[in-house]
Amino acid sequence: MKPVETAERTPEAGPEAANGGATLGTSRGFLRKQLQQILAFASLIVLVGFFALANSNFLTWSNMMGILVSTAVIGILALGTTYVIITGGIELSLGTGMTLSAVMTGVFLANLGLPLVVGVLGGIMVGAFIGFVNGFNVAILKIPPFIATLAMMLIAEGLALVISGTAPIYFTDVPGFTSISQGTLIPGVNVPNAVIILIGLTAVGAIILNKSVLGRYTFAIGSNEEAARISGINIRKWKILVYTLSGAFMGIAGVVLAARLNSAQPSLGVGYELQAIAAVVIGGTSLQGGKGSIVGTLIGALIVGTVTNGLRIMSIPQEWQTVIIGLVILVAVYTDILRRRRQS
Amino acid sequence: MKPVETAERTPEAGPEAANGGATLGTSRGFLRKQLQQILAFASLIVLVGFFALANSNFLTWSNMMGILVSTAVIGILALGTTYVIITGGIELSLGTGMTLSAVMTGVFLANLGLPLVVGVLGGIMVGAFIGFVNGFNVAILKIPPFIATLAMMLIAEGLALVISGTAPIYFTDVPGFTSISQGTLIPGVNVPNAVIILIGLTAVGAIILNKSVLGRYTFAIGSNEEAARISGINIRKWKILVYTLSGAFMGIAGVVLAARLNSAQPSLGVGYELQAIAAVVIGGTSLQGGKGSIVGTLIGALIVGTVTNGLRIMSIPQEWQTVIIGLVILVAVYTDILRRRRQS
Amino acid sequence: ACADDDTTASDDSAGDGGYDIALVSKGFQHQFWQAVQQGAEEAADEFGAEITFEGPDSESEVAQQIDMLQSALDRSPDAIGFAALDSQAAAPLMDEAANRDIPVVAFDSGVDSDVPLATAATDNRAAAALAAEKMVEHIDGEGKIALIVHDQTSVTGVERRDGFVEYIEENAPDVEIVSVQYGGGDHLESTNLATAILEGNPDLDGIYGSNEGSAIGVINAVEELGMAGDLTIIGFDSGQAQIDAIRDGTMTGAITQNPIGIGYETVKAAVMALEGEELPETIDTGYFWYDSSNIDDEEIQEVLYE
Amino acid sequence: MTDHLLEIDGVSKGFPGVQALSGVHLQLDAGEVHALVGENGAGKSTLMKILAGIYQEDSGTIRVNGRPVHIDSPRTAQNLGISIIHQELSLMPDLTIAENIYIGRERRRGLGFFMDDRDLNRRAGALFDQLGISLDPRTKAGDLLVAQQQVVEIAKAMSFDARILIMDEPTAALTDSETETLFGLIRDLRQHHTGIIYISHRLEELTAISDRITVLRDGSYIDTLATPDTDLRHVIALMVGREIKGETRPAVPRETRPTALEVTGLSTKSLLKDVSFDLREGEILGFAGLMGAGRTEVARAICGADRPDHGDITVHGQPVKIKSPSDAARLGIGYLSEDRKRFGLMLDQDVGFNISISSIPSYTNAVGLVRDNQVRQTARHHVESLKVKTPSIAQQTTNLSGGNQQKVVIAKWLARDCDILIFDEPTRGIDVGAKEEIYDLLTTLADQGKSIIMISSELPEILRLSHRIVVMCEGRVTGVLDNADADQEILMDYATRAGAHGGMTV
Ligand SMILES: Nc1ncnc2c1ncn2[C@@H]1O[C@H](COP(=O)(O)OP(=O)(O)OP(=O)(O)O)[C@@H](O)[C@H]1O
Ligand SMILES: Nc1ncnc2c1ncn2[C@@H]1O[C@H](COP(=O)(O)OP(=O)(O)OP(=O)(O)O)[C@@H](O)[C@H]1O
Ligand SMILES: [Mg+2]
Ligand SMILES: [Mg+2]
Repeated sequence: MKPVETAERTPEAGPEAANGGATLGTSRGFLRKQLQQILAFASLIVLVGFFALANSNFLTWSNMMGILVSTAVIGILALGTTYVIITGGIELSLGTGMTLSAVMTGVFLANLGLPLVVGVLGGIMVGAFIGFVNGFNVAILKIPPFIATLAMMLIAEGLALVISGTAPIYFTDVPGFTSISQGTLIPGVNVPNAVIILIGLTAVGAIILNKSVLGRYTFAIGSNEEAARISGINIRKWKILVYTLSGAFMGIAGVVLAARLNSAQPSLGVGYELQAIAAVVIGGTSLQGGKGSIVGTLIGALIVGTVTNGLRIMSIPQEWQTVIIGLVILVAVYTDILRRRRQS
Repeated sequence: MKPVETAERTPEAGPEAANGGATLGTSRGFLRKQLQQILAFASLIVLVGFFALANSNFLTWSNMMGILVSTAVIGILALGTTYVIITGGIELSLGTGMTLSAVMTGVFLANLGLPLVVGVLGGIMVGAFIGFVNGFNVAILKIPPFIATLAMMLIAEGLALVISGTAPIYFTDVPGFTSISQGTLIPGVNVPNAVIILIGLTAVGAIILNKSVLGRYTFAIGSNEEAARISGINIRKWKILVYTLSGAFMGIAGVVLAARLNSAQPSLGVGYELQAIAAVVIGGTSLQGGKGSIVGTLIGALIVGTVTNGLRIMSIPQEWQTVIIGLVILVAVYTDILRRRRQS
Repeated sequence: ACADDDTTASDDSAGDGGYDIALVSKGFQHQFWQAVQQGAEEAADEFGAEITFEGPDSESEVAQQIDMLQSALDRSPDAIGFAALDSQAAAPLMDEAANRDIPVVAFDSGVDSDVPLATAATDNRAAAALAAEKMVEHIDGEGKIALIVHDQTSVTGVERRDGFVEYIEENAPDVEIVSVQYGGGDHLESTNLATAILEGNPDLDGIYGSNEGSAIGVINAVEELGMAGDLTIIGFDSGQAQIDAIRDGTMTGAITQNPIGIGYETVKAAVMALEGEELPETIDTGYFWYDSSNIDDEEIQEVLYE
Repeated sequence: MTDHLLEIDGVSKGFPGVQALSGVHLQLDAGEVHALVGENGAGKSTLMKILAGIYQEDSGTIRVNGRPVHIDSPRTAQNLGISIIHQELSLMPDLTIAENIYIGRERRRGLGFFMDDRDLNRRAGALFDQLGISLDPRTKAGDLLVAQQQVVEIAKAMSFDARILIMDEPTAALTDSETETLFGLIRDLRQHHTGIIYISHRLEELTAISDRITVLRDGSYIDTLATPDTDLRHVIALMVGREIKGETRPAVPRETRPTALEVTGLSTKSLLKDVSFDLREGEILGFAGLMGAGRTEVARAICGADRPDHGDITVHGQPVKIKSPSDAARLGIGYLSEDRKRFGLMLDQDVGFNISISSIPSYTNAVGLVRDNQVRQTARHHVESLKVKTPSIAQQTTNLSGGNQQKVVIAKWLARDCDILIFDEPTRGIDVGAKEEIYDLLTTLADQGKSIIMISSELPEILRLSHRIVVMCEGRVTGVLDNADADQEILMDYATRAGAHGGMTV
């Protein structure tokens, strides 16, 4: 028997390569795997093709950027919560937690007049702190994630209203703030910063998930928490870290949203959690935990963003838009299931 | 060791007795177990006591009925979906599916002028059919429950608007319809029918869950679906039945809602699914599947209903109400966790 | 920002006869917005234009509305009608429309920007003050009242609350507002809210509901508690249920805007702008008090919707 | 005398309703293999879990090298040089083999933030080479068979270079050749002064490998014996408190009986090639073969758990199409899986629930409600007759010892009353006494006319019970033998006709 030989054969090509589990890989293998995942979602490409044929205004640079910008906030929320979902948890305070982060950013910048960088970091830290509290409640107090984050959803919703005095906070007097979302970093190329942030966070998020210690333990906990514990992993610490990381993403989403709207809207955000979780699950991450991918999440968010935009551009009556989005989600996921089944 | 002797001792008193797993029980044991569960939720009693002291108008018969009536719709949705959640699934189309059932009831009764009983049964059947489609998508097409029911949520939302022509359907010309919710069956005693329906469905639901084959299989599937399959249980059939049953409850909720509002409001319902699932989970049913109880669900719904009502009666500013409800949920569930931990 | 991409945009669709006008409203599922849409369609038929009509799921969905406006711009319509949930949030897109020479008409409430050529709106504050005046009149200038408002942060919610509250504070010292709560315009939620308020304050003299869903919630609660006729109920907007309640005396009366008129005037203004005509800065579409005494007047019947 | 490597003194541990351990003693010296035996539920795993930091003792002291220690977490145990192969497989299915083995001990790069996966795979590869394991470290643990998972668990425990190595039934899922390899490893470790606690229900292994034997009964310490001076029958007597009768072989062949089940040309793309055999009424048909030979796959295909690509099945002469286990159950075919955790038990439900779940429709009354009294009666009956050690039938199955869990799964199929029973490794993890009971049970069932397929990796067991024996190798049937013509050598010969793969090599 030649164990070494078999081990060397086709390092990346197992059935896992496409199903988003944690696999080991070289840097090249890592990139290839992420690309494969993008291609895997044929549905997205089919959708783009369909809308491009149906309406000539769809496939313009401006509209493509529009889709990406309008996906940015939900997308960033979804990226962060992918970790939580891979541990087998759930995050319902995404929407209102984001709002609270946005409101606090407004307090720091517009009310207290702190420097831009400080205020923005402050807003992100508020998000991370909300995540930390969720993590504490889940990991230490052992409150089921659904309950812990549902309670936080309500608490954050109320606090955002209380702190803002139930009125939007405007950033009109904060120079440069809106360009966080609307400006463009790369001169000459017309890509709004919100899009750059979304893509950048996807890259960072994928690296953390696939290459870092945190990412590995995220999969381990979601796969078999008890086994991870008896292997000597400090479950509490890592779970809190995962929720905190997700919270930081939530904080970033809050800042991007506020910069886009040039205001912190205190009653926005309820319902965003479901959209974000939907993006994660459409992207192939399992709510049972243990399986998932960041690039998949981005694609999940883009599928929903593309259909929504395409139907609007085609001027389909709004009540039918809803029905069609539902059907597209069903078909996209089912196609993906069929593809995987055929592969194995 | 004398296994036989020990086996005879305290058949019901294991640590499970209170935690809502499926246990075997005599009829007396069954009742006792349900009662124990009610008592278990000390938090509800504490809450009622607190509000009674805080506001003299709280503990009136009329307000108690008010709480029950306002809990009825969410409560009925939650009862039905308890089964789905025990199988390890989830049901996001609860809110809009209920709306579609209500709209179809309106079509049957107000537009087509069918007899009351036929229209009401028709509405319930529409709910059951929505559940059936969900069950089919989950059990046969193997679409994850989150996705299958999320898609259905959107489809039902759109269809309710399309079918109703985005206008409410009024039952003004349907004699007797509103009394389904607002009338009272028991002469002399002032208990609205909505409350009787809620309590009745709780009883029926608890018996189905604890004493029927369907209930037993519901637990089996949620505990270990693969083992249940190998044990010769026809998973597909029973899963479809569970979703259909949940759908029928959804249909009933739609009828009760329409009777209460004397109209089918096509744009209502989004967000109800989260409230209903929250009631289920607060009531001690695990989203991992395999554990749960119907009476717990009722109590979960009542906890939320009581706090909401109590805070409103006390005229607490609404933004603080939200924060407080969040905290109460956290504390209620944490207390319950502590109590169970101490018990074992 | 995208001015250079699309300079010829507005010429595209004029060829097939009508103008393409995109209306982005604050909602679409509620009767009020359906009536606005109806008015807009009437005008579209009259002037030979094509319209699209969209609105977010609720009045707090500022971001969703911005996305809708963005998509509408990307479709390159000839003109845009816009009912801003938040003027500031929409400012960049207003500028983009201006850069691309797409005329904008504001409707329902003003847009805080100099881009819109005209505004077809109701003065919500004044309308709410009229509701308060009627409330004071019907409870004889003293007593306890409560408000069920449809939204805590949106422009219409805030204006219809503040217009009402300010009138009471200034003109009716003996009227006490015991509770202001928000039901999101959701019929069931508003019903439950109103029930709890009535249970907590059995001596209440009047309730004001700030939109259709809120007002219907109050009616439902009063009927369930068997208190119909015991207190003054003032509503807002119309719809079958409010009309019925006014006819049978459960509801004292309500303020109605002229939603059909709002929609009609918006499209008409857009067409006029495209034809190069001068527009008045504001087109006041008006509001009316109606109760059992005048509900069948022709003037009122014209602005009610079922 | 120097300090013992490990000394357990008067350790007790209770669970709700169960005193799992009371005042247990055990000493382990460096370079010693110390066997720990006892019936199912005697407390062996509990004691080991205390050493591994999973449970904490209620009272008593544990000393390592003479120093009293308090093992409060798995990490502490690792730091003390204690490593364990768990009885219940505890891998993370979504992680690869290498990730599982080195979880928590990954070499890091980039400020300790990133994993060095290349290094991880290299180390795992080297470890596997050293242990003679032919598995790809990049395979997902969830894709492995039970036996392969067991091999990974062994590799994981070995990778610690522990001074104290605990093996809780490491061979339960292994065939003889793999067991031999493991023994080779154990002898190596003994050379290197590692102390090993070895738990097994295969008592003949004890003579082969252990230096001393400690017996537990009902959570109490009974005795410690030096292996060379000990007769196994004495050990058994200490364990179960009575004598166990010796081996027999079935007398009457069943060839004249009608055929209960006939399988022809069963094939799957992955493994099976043209598998054909028949099963007579009242017959016990043994299935022998090495790990991965395809016996489980045959069983799963017959009971509808997997779909074969080709093949015909007739039941009592009728051609049937079995698309799912519920079809099989309706035809009176029951399948007891080799992997009780995944395919056998609903761990968070109680014992009564598990026993009755396959047969629940037969306990309903006129309105379709379950008659719980009857359910309980049946459950108690089986708990008694199989001597399942549980405080009550309301105990959660997850709290039962491994062997008792296995008995619950057996009880489930007995309650269902099937004509054709397929038992895949039915005695895995079951103690000698209970094994005898299960052998008696199988024989009785066969005498009553039930037809039984018994898949087992223990040849003595196959030889003792089967009327006929099917031997498989690499997905093919290489021989069908009458019991009278078979012995261990002949069976091994048939079982290796095409060369084994996928496990530890000899
Ligand atoms: N977590 C637990 N909760 C309750 N009881 C438990 C728990 N773990 C073990 N037990 C009980 O403790 C006793 C000893 O179990 P243990 O697993 O140590 O037995 P064992 O000797 O390893 O048996 P086997 O040979 O079957 O593996 C059993 O009666 C078992 O039911
Ligand atoms: N539950 C399963 N899931 C996936 N594949 C399986 C499963 N069971 C068996 N197989 C496949 O069947 C092949 C043969 O394994 P099988 O378990 O049938 O052999 P066996 O003779 O029963 O050996 P043993 O049970 O001793 O491991 C494996 O290589 C595997 O590919
Ligand atoms: Mg054990
Ligand atoms: Mg096998």
